[in-house]
Amino acid sequence: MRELIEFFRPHLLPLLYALVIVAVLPLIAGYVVLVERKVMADMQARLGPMRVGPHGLLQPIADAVKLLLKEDIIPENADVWIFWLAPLLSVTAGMLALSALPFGPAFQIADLNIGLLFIVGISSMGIFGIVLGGWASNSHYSLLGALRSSAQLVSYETAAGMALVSALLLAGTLSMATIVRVQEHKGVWFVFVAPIAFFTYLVASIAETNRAPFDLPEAESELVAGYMTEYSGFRWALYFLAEYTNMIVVGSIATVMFLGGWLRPFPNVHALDFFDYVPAVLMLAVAGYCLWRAPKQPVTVQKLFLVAVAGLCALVAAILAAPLFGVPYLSKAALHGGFWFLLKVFLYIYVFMWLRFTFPRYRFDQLMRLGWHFLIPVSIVNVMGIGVALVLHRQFGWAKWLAFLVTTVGTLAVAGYLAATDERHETAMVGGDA
Amino acid sequence: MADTRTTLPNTEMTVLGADEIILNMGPQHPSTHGVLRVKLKLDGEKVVGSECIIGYLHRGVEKIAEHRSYQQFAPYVDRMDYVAAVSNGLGYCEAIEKLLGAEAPPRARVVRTILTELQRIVSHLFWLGTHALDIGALTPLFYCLREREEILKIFEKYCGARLTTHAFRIGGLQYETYDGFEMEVERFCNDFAHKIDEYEALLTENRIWLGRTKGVGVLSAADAIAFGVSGPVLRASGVKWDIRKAMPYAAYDQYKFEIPTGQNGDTYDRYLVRMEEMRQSRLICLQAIENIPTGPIMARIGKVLKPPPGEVYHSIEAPKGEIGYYVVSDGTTQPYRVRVRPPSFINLQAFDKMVRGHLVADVVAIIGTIDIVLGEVDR
Amino acid sequence: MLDKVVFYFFAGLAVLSAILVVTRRNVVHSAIFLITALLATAGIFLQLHAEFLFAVQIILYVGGIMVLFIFVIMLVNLDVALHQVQFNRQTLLALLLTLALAAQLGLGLRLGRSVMFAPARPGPLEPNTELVGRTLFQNYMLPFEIASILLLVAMIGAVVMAKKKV
Amino acid sequence: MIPTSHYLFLSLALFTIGVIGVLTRRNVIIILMSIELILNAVNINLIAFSRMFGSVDGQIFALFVITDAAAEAAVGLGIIIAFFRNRETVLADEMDILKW
Repeated sequence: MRELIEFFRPHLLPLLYALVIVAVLPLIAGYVVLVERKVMADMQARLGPMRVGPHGLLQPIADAVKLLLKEDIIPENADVWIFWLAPLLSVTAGMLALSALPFGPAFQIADLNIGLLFIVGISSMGIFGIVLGGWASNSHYSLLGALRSSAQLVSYETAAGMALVSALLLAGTLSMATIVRVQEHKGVWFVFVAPIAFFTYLVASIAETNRAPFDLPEAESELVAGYMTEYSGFRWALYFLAEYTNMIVVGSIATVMFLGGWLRPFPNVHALDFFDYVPAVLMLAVAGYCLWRAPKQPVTVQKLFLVAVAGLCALVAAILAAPLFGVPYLSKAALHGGFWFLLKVFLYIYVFMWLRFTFPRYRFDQLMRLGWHFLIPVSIVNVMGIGVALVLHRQFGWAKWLAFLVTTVGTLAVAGYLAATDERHETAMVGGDA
Repeated sequence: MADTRTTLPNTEMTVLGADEIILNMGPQHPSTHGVLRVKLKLDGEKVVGSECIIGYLHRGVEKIAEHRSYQQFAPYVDRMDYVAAVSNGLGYCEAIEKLLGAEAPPRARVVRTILTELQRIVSHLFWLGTHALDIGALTPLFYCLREREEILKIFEKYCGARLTTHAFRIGGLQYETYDGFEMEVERFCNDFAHKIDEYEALLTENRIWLGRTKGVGVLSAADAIAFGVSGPVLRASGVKWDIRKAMPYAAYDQYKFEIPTGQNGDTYDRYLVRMEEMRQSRLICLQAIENIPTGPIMARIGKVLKPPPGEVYHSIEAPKGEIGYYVVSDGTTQPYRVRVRPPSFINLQAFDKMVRGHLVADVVAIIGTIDIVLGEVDR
Repeated sequence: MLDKVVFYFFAGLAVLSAILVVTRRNVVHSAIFLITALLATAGIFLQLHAEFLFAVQIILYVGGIMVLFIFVIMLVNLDVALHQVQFNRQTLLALLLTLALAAQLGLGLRLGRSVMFAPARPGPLEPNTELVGRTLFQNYMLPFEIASILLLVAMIGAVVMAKKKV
Repeated sequence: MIPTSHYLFLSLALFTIGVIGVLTRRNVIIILMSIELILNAVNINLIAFSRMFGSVDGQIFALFVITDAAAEAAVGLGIIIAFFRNRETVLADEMDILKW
């Protein structure tokens, strides 16, 4: 027995983290859905969910309960076994990928030395969940959706991978935590060094998570719900969870690789140390807003609930502020790191939402053309450009900013050329029979 | 596959090549705008043939007319194109007036014009929202419905109904305009100018929108005329034909407006034409409310309508195209036969021509761009 | 201790799913078990401290090749294949011969145990990724380039094969 | 520590199963998958030896084997698709002439 305890001792903290992630993730995903609906409503001149709890704050929980209680339908000619397995695969892939991500300097399940490769590999397994689910449903719409999505994921994985390679060249390591430390050490987020790589990854990650304007696998006006058409109830919820987990994963990858992970803006400039107050002040502001809204709620319970939310926010603010006043046991790096990390991830996801409600949807051939004719060449050129910049800097002693400016401009020129030829190609296609 | 099979008429859809499948869209499909059923013959994702199967919403409107008096049938026409009920009503009322040899008084004609043009804006707004939604843009729908709501409020204040308004009566209007009618219409028209710019900012220059609509569903002018399509679909193909100008009815001869036309006859041109039509409708409304003549709102036609035996065809420019009523009277209180020429039904015939060679994703764009209402197609 | 648990778990999983791969009637099921077998092998790579190979196995084999397999399985019609005879006529003979071959190889392993039963020693293989990179781009540069040409040829070949009738 | 021979026996088992699959199944896709199994068995061997001799060369060879597997799968599946298009079957014993 003692041996067993000794054996597990070093794994205790990671296990705890894993438990926290598995327990909290569905909740976070639910609230991301709520935020998405609220953002959508705001952009579309509506209010969004308002009924369950004040300002719809309990909507995710109500949704979850509804989904759990729904009848579980399995189509008659479905391959039951695979129909069962597919959503689980999707969720597992998403959650496993989270295990190698550093949410803060202290909060990471495992700092693998092949961290990035692991995450990319594991999240690519999410394809199976989609493809097998679409196939097992035994429906034309599902199968078409599944085939589309697998083709899409495979195509855009290349571009995303190339964009990440650019950042890898700069960091010189695959370990996620070390990549952030390199950015801290160099005093610059990689998005400023390799902006094209960042935007390539942004586009590719939208495509990889099947979000609009690349949401063809689940294009509701064409394929009803794509691979999820035949799913209902809890299994459907699992697919949804997987989708939002994947969003969090790609957001985290982008944050780590390009946006400085858990670092606050300008971590090395002491003149800007007032940024350390931002987390606490921000949470206090949210608490204040809740208190301000509380008396305007129609029902007493809702008033109390909003006050409770305000209290929670204030508590978080207090915890975030504590290290600044020298309270022991609360490490500033860990707490603020987590805050900044999540803030960046959610900003990234906000961009996803913003794009979703602004743009129409691509057609499948256009999507493929964008991926293969534009993104992949640009990302390959970008990798070479970064390599050239590094050589110029290290071997020829160019100033860093000059080297990267030159290569970025060069890559932009190539991108512009590609876009121009693509447009010509497109107009030529229209004339003939596409 | 340059196969001879692909050029066979639709009835040969059962003859399939090695890579061809039949995909059945509808009648329960989110973007067939009701209960249209489309059978598509696909080569991969490419459409090589199509067949529209209609009739799921058939209610026998034309037959009902034979058992109702002329006034009693008027509300039924609202239920054909329920997105543009006012226009349907106008066509019917004017057809019967023509049969009777009566004419609505000037005030009624101007109010009719205003309401019909507002209805055109409503119909186009609804089209824009759903069409954009089909192509994947979620947001315009809500903007469009927001403005549509304003007009529906005007309708509601005027006649008590929002959708199936039954706003007009044979011989003129049943209701006087309410106090502040002119003001509200004017305020709407003034606000609406910016709103159209807002929609255009979202879509017109958008690369994805251009990619999805340009060159999709091309209908040449010759084809358009051959199929007998009308309305914006016809005008987008470059044919400058609008019944409001060609055979003016109501009070259209008094107002200045342009007929927008396109050149390529593709989905994008139809989009532009409809956007411009909304602007023109707005201008017509503004001109009309400036000077609404006073006077009676009903012609003297009596309570019981007994038109002399004979037949009449009258058509107007509804939002979706030419809506025509062919009415035969045998001298009794009930029509002997009413035949409706619904624009959606005729326009839908061009669907197969427009859809061939395109991808499945374009099918929904093309269904949207024809702007069908199944209530009208099936009647 | 942990090492052993991990190894025997993955080894058992690999063998079990490998058996299922060759015995399932439904090709999709076979493919899923092949994925399991490949993942189990990846686990064994990890247990052998070949982290880079582990990642490559997952990204390339599972995320690439198997997706291709499943794609093709879905393109070719399955329903007919389900009702056909799955094993060919030489099954019995093939089984006998293969088992004989396996027995020979096993005997060979058994006889060579003096060398082979030596436990794997923790050699100077860390940091694994860096070492693989250095060796690959220094000692094996030419094979690497040849492999890339092989991939190019395969790509062209696959495109030509899968293209429709010209 | 686990003796190297255990890896070799595991590899032998996978190899044998793969060979049985190749020799007995009629479905070409499953035959291809069995070949993947065989290649995989080889990889286990290579990496086990790489560990035993403390040299990374074995892992490099495993990399090449994976490259080869990718190439083989791409071409093999391309052939299957082309074949299926012409004959509407995926059974190996019906592929009995060289050209059609």
